[in-house]
Amino acid sequence: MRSFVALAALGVLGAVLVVAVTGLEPFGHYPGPYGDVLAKVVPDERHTGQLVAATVFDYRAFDTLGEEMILFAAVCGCAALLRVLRSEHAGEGAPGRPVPSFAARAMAAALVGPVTVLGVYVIVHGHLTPGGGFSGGVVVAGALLLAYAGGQGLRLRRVGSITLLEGTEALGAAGFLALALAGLIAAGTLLKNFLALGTSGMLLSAGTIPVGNVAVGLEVAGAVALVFAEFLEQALLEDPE
Amino acid sequence: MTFLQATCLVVVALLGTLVVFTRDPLRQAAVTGIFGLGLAALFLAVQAPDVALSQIAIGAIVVPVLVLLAMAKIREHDE
Amino acid sequence: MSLLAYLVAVWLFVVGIYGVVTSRHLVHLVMCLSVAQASTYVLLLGIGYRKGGQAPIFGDIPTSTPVVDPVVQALALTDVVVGATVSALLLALAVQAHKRFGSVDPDELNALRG
Amino acid sequence: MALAGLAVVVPLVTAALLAGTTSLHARRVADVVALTAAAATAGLCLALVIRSSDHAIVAWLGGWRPRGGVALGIDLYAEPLSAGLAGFAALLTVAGLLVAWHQVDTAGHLFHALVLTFLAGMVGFCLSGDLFTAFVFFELMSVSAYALAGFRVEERAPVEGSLSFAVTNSIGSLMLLVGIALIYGRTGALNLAQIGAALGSHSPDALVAVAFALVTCGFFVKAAIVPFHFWMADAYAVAPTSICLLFAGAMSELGLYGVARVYWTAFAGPLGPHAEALRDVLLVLGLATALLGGVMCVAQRHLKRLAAFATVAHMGILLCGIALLSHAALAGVAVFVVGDGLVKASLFVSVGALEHRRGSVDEAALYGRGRELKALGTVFAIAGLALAALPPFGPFLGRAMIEDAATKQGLGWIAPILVVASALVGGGVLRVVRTVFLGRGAVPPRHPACREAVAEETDLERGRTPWPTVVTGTTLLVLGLAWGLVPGLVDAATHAAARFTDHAGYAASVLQGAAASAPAPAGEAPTAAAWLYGLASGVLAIAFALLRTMPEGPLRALHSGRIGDYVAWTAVGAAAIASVFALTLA
Repeated sequence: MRSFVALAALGVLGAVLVVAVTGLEPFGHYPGPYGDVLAKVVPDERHTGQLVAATVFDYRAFDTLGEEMILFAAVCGCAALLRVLRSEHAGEGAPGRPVPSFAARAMAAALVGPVTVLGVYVIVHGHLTPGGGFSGGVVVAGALLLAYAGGQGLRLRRVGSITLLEGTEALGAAGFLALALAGLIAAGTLLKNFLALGTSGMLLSAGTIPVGNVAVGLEVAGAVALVFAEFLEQALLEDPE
Repeated sequence: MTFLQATCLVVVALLGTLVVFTRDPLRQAAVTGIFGLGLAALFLAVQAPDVALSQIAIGAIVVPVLVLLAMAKIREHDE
Repeated sequence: MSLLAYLVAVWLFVVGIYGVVTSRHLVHLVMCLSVAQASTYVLLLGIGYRKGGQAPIFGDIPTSTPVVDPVVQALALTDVVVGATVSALLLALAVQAHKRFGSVDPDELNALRG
Repeated sequence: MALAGLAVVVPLVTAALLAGTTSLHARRVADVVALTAAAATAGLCLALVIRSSDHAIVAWLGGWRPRGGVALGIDLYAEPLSAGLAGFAALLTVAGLLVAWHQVDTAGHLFHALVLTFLAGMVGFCLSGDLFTAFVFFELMSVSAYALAGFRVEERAPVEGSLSFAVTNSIGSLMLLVGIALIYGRTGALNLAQIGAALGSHSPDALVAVAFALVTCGFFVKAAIVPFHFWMADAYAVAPTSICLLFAGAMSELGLYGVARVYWTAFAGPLGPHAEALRDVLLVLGLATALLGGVMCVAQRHLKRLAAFATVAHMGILLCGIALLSHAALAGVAVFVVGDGLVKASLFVSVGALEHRRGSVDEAALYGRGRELKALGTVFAIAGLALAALPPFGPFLGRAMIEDAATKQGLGWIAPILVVASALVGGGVLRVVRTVFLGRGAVPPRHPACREAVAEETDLERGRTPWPTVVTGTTLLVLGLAWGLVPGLVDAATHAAARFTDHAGYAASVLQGAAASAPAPAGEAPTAAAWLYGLASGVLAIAFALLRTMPEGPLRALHSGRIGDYVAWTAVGAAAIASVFALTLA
């Protein structure tokens, strides 16, 4: 019954949407003007050719600020929803779980260095090449988890590692907010660039864009690692029953 | 529209449908990962490398791994 | 052909929601939702595409080259992250739901009837 | 100029600080810091209201002013109505944090951090002058709200309620986003004023009509307009009391604010000539929501669900006010939002206090057990009368302005329907006074959802109500009553609403930086007919409260608690609204 109602409704909705999209310009004919204006002004005004990074971290930086905070709120939410209740503490440490072999742990430890380098590279070149804080942050989170697996095995203890990740995540979120406020203090307008623009194509150029990338990278790395850790902790927790 | 773009679009549509109709969550997690990669390929084909990289990192890795972790908890309960 | 990208977006939207309606497993439901979410990426990037346009990164190409719209890419980037956060939250709720009443069937969650 | 940005950034910085220090477990410090931040946000918004009283404040973030009519960056737009709503949300956040003073489990400082990100989302949404930025902050609000609704994870109902809340509202957000993408595909713009200019006064085609329908549906899910309303009672019945009052007093209203904002800034040009068709569709939805909310409210035994359906009914009344598409009716909506929000928040606080004192929210289990709680019973009774829109309190003034505006447009027949809806809501609350606090009349049957034992929310013994709860609940009620008596309120609201609905003035102030000469029409005090309607709904509410048997029909069976059903209804509603808009507006 329900699936028939839904099928009928979605059929109508889909048909109406199809009629609506026929009103769009045909595929391949972006009408502008927003993107075209940005493509014209960004190289001169921001000394970077990475139009997406300039959009994300400068022209539409407020969206990114909001998005960072969505990530932040979701991590706080996951931590709250998956918090270990007092009645469940018995399972902490999860004895009887297989500890990874020495070889696996050595392998994980050996990978930490290269993966971290890759992640940091992607983050700091975000204003020059595709990538940046979002994808780089996930790579760094992967390195954090590898370090974790290599160092401790899967014996997750709440104190220590999670507090550290919480700190990293909050630092990244606070970093982007601080960048926004620094624009207000140094240049009189929230989120306004206040650093030298440098020479286009150099690592230290494009003003606040790379700084924003680093803050986002920290935030994303902390957030992803923290959410993984919360879920992992739940999986290792023994049931109260 | 290039042939590559059309192929990617059709593949994405098919994979998306497959995700919905794979009812077993564990197998679905794998299909979702492939769907995420298909989307990333499509994004590359429409000249969006930034979105493609994020999609690989988040859509094809983070979300499927979270699903697996959630399933680890849920299945352990069933035993 | 010029509509294919938009039609795929509409299809993903509709089929994803159909999956949510008929889902019998919360984890399955979350992934159906992410399929519907993917429709917005396809729609946005399809709108911003320009035939023969290059990726909007002037590194090795001169700044007079026609490029695709960078704005939709910025929006899609945000969208990807937002979609993932919602998935994570829903998965956390699914884990708790299973812990509290041993079921992940959305149809059995009806303590709140009427 | 920096005020608008700070109103968003201040709660966010505080949230990051609190979350970063959550392992310190300094609960009282977190309480005080969060309260200070929320109060500071309220102060910033109040400053915005005052400074924008002559002409709107447009803050271009990053300093990217529009060039040649193209907005490069994002602007925050503050005028009395938008900043006022943001300030009201901040005020209720202060109230919520006060009520949470004795809440037992806050997961370190995570609760405070989430409340502040929730607030920042609401403020950013109100002030945003950019459609996509509005979406981002709408999502920030939603994501925080999902976590807050399910915060009491040790019980079953909060997890379920939060799940249906999150799934249905995520689908609403998706519809909103598809609508935004379609608009961008047509206009190449995200700034609301620029969209308005690009759409111009061209006759709308299917694309514009469907895009507007999708945006509207996305907002309607949050505002719980029929048939998108199912999730609301489930989510509001399970959230901590401190969060319920924020949900009912501010979050739902923001959904309708979004519709009004987007219509008057972006779509008034193309849709203006079709205003009558649009008005009819919105009126039907509004009246259906008001009546269904009222009937379901009276049918409830679970007190928090009763208060939640009261919210649904009032969202219907508000939508009727917006549907009239006139500044006079919108002024009434603004007055109603504040007056009704304050009284409803007070009602939720009172239900929380009753739950604390008697360990239940089930009317049947509580029958006659409130006889000793005379003060609480008085609060319930006054709140019930005020919600029934009895003159001269806050909710009455707002509803009266809506009714008078409707009569002026030749739609006087909607006033009696609104009277019935208000009376049903008031009747539900007053019946609780009769059964629980007086112990008179028929004993209601038990509600299945109430069988589960309710875990204690506060850390105090049941002997007395925590003092912050008493102070907050009383203050909210007194403010809500006094709101209707504020001198000059009608004029101020009418003036603010006239500016809010000034399509051309908005575009000029954003794109050309012109200090738009604001039209300043005088407001009109409620007519004698409105006073009679107010008295009638008060009397009718008392009559409903005395009824023995309550309707127990197929309507309740529709509210099945199943996510799949709710999403199917959402699809039905979206399909209906989108096709009607495509047929009548294009």
